[in-house]
Amino acid sequence: MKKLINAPEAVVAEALAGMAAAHPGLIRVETDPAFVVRADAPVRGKVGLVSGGGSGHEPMHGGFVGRGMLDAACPGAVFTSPTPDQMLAAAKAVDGGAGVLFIVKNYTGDVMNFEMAAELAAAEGLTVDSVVIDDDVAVKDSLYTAGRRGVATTVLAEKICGGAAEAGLPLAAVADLCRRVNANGRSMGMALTACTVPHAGKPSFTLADDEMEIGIGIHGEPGRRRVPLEPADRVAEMLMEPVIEDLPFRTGDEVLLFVNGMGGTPLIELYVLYRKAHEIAERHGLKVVRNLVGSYITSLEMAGASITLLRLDADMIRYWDAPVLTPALRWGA
Amino acid sequence: MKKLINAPEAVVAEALAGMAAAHPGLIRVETDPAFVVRADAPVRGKVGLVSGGGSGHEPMHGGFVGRGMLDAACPGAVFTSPTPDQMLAAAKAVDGGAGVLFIVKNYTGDVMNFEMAAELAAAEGLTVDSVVIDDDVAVKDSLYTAGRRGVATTVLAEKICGGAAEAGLPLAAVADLCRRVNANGRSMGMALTACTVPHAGKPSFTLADDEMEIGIGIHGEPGRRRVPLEPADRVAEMLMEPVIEDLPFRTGDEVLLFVNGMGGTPLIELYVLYRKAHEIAERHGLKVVRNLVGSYITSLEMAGASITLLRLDADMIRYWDAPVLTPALRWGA
Amino acid sequence: MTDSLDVAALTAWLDRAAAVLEREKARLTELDAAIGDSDHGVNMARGFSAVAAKLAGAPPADPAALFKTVGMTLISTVGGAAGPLYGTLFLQAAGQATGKPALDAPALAECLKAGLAGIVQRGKAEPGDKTMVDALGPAVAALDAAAGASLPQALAAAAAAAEAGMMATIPLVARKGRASYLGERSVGHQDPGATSSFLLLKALADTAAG
Amino acid sequence: MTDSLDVAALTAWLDRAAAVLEREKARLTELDAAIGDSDHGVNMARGFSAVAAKLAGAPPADPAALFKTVGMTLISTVGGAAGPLYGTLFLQAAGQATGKPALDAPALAECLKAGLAGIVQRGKAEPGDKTMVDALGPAVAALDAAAGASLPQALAAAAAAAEAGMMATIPLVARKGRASYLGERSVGHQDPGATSSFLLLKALADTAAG
Ligand SMILES: Nc1ncnc2c1ncn2[C@@H]1O[C@H](COP(=O)(O)OP(=O)(O)O)[C@@H](O)[C@H]1O
Ligand SMILES: Nc1ncnc2c1ncn2[C@@H]1O[C@H](COP(=O)(O)OP(=O)(O)O)[C@@H](O)[C@H]1O
Ligand SMILES: [Mg+2]
Ligand SMILES: [Mg+2]
Ligand SMILES: [Mg+2]
Ligand SMILES: [Mg+2]
Repeated sequence: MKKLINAPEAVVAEALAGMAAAHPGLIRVETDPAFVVRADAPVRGKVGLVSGGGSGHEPMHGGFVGRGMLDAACPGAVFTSPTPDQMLAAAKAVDGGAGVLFIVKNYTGDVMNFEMAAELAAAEGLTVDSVVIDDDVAVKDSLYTAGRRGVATTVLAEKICGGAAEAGLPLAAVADLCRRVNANGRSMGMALTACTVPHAGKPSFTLADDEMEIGIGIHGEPGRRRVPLEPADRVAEMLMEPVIEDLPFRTGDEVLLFVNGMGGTPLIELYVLYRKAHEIAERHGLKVVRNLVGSYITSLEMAGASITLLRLDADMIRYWDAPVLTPALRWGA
Repeated sequence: MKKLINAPEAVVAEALAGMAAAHPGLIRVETDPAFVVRADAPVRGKVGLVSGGGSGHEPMHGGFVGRGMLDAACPGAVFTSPTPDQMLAAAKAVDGGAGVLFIVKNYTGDVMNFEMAAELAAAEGLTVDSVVIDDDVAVKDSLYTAGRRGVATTVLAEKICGGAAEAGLPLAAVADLCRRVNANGRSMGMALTACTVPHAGKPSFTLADDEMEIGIGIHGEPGRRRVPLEPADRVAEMLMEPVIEDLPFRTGDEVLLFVNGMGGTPLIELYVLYRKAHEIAERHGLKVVRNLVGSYITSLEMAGASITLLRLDADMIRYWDAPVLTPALRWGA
Repeated sequence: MTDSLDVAALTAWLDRAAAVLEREKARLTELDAAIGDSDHGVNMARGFSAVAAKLAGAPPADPAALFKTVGMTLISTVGGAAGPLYGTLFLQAAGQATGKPALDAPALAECLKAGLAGIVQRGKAEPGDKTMVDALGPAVAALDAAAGASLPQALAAAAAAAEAGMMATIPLVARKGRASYLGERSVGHQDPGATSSFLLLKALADTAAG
Repeated sequence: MTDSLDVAALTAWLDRAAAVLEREKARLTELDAAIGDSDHGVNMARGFSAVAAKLAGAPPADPAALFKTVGMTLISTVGGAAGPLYGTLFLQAAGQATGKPALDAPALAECLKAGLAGIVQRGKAEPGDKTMVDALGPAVAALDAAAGASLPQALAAAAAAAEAGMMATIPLVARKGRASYLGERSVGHQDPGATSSFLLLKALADTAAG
């Protein structure tokens, strides 16, 4: 295991300390329980947005805390959902009197912990709503399973809802917008290499030099199937087709196209992938009116990428474009 | 070699096409000869900033083209300096009547190609000045060698000079500021893994699981020495001490601390490293008044990091803070 | 040999469980690497070491208080799926233990039954979904069936049933938790949560056996 | 066997050089991987294949025009250190070739001498710095020394001298180009640029040999 860390058990706390040192104007980092919170929280009269999840997906979620995006993020251990006490403390810290929205990725652990936190928060008199993101088309949706995973649409939901909350929309409207983003966002990912959970000390799986995994999530888990390594253009097809078919996206749809790196894949490759993904979108008659290219929701040092399409409406565009001032996303401010 | 590419000879052109598709509002990509240029170039009355170098360092330089930073960037083949015809065409495309500044990283190839371009540009009546960046303390400076490499201070120079050019400073002042940035910036890098040049098809060197290279550049070349793998805090010391000693930085200096990822190292590790680097800076009495954490000047998919310290003056701070609107750096706009 | 477990005995169980989980951390992590995300071992070890520390720091007054402390501690230290589920188990068990200075076999059966019900309510897993429920369900049934037996015998039977249930997860297709994302590829792997459930019951049986 | 090289012969040389560099691409890249950045092979192959295409597309009128085309093409297609250096070599050679319909041994010697001087002026390398100068310098000297010999013999001597110079770079500490960053670690490796210089001269000698 080759990592720039000191000890597996110290990684999360030390990375948080690094964030705190690097972004004092934007965020504060609380340690007991641990959460990242806007430097100016709570913002009076504004809906508080709280997300969180296991660590190892940086910059998500802590890097998205700040004006125009999240009010707080709760980091768990690597790939481990955070706990209800973190979420409750974060909710209290950001409650400006307009209620709190939990944005939750659909993993059993995340869902249950946020549920418990919502129960505790309600018991303390806070108004809390929750939206679960489940956009990963690699997983067959079914009533009998845990359902689809929540992956890269989460980043888009956090930005768009952050813009809406900043604009003063009430909790119900922000939650509704969040559900709409989830309903219109679809993702699929792939890996060239596995990643190593610091505590585990060895890769979660192994791939031969001529293999790749299609349909991975963001936790170093194996994907739906292992296939021979293909050129980037073919990979773009393998990710885009199921995404487009699933919603389905249709001719004329205005979309945001998000090509995301898994942590170990450099930007030059993401742009090679974006080129083809954009071409495929246009071939299907989609209008790519917004996009995002970069490593925003990662799986430690995994090499690989995911592609997300979000069908946009006017609200989503407005709040996507709204100013944002966080460690990882910053524009107009 | 596991990469999201189609063919080694197509990588650069396809990544450029991806950039063009992703950022139509910010940049245009010319292909014959190849350069990335601000969508609104030339800007009348503004000094034109042109940089460039081999590809494989993304987002540098193409990702830094846009308002408040570069006017144009010339991409070479992977790790290969671009050619004078690219630089000349770029200079012509951005010349707004106030002259053009070439920001050149100190590599024999880059220096010679930019020299030739400057000669050609002068012959065509353009006013061109050049500044060579050579901030890598891993390389002993000497009159008898190629001298120090230009590495991460280049990113800071491009941002700061971009702000100055945007503010309307004349060529001589922008060039002077650029030389001041170079004179006050120092860097040192390390690698956990090698990278693979697409054409070469195999890693430039190999490191055992318990080894790292100290004093690497950004071209997948071996470093100054190979040493046993150390914890992140120790790595921070190994990079910070030579950087601090070299200038030397002194108690009370206001500095920008830049922790840069080499392409394959995830953000969580960069923050772990930043934490200690910041602590070391403070231990030396330096005031870290600005910082940057992320993968901005990379070496393909190499895992590793570099640390840069820049001693700031009031101008540097003003132009660092100025709005910037490029694919990779964006704030205040 | 005892007929019921008081606070001291239950604390001994949880100390033993903490030690066992620390020892088995790598194995649990490996099981989770195959069909999950490589954290079950470290999550459980972290949680139970926090439990042991908590109990040592402030010994609870009775089994109900002890279970409540255990449940709250697990919820705030384990995270992931296992934290809320095991936390719920102990909180529900606390309800059943209320007012009792020590727990005999029937009382323990009630506690475990309520705990399992809590897990099912939280997690919605059914038997055969390849989860901890597949180890805990048979253990509850075995405890019920061992009504006449001594406490150590009853708990040994419960642990044996949990072990069998754990083994029986190997051929299953996962339908809950992360392993469900793998679909058919989850077949052939033992469920990590069922394994930690067995280890907890085994530690309990071993504690009762003295 | 010829006494001088006209445009056709020089074109044949450059075609042969393009083929040789394509064939030796991997080896040059490997040499550059050891002490540089793994691109010398692909840079040279790309540049000379562009040269061959250019010459085929628009055959130049005389050796001077040919050298000028070669120099300009290399400068705009090779990049890196080798592009400007080899480009300069051919541009300087063009100056010496002006007015000559074909180049005999003394003329070729003048061309190469001027080319080398151009490289030294651009790159500031001295003999022993572990660069292409260490292959080209001995080749120029050998051409001078072979004043009385036939053209093929003179060029064979030049190629042999280049080869010896190339081999002699192995024990050197690099002081110019990327390899200089390695300091003492550059010892024991053959310089890629010296190697491509030898390959170019060998192709020239082979062409003259017929
Ligand atoms: N819905 C559920 N009901 C019961 N048990 C579950 C459920 N989901 C997961 N589990 C159990 O949790 C275990 C995984 O725990 P752990 O690895 O700690 O959490 P996570 O899956 O969040 O990483 C699985 O092996 C399984 O036994
Ligand atoms: N200053 C110099 N003078 C002469 N030759 C040089 C000089 N610097 C480098 N070279 C030659 O260039 C070769 C490397 O060329 P290449 O790999 O194409 O360029 P780069 O070093 O820019 O990647 C070296 O092996 C050396 O022979
Ligand atoms: Mg987990
Ligand atoms: Mg090069
Ligand atoms: Mg797990
Ligand atoms: Mg090279």
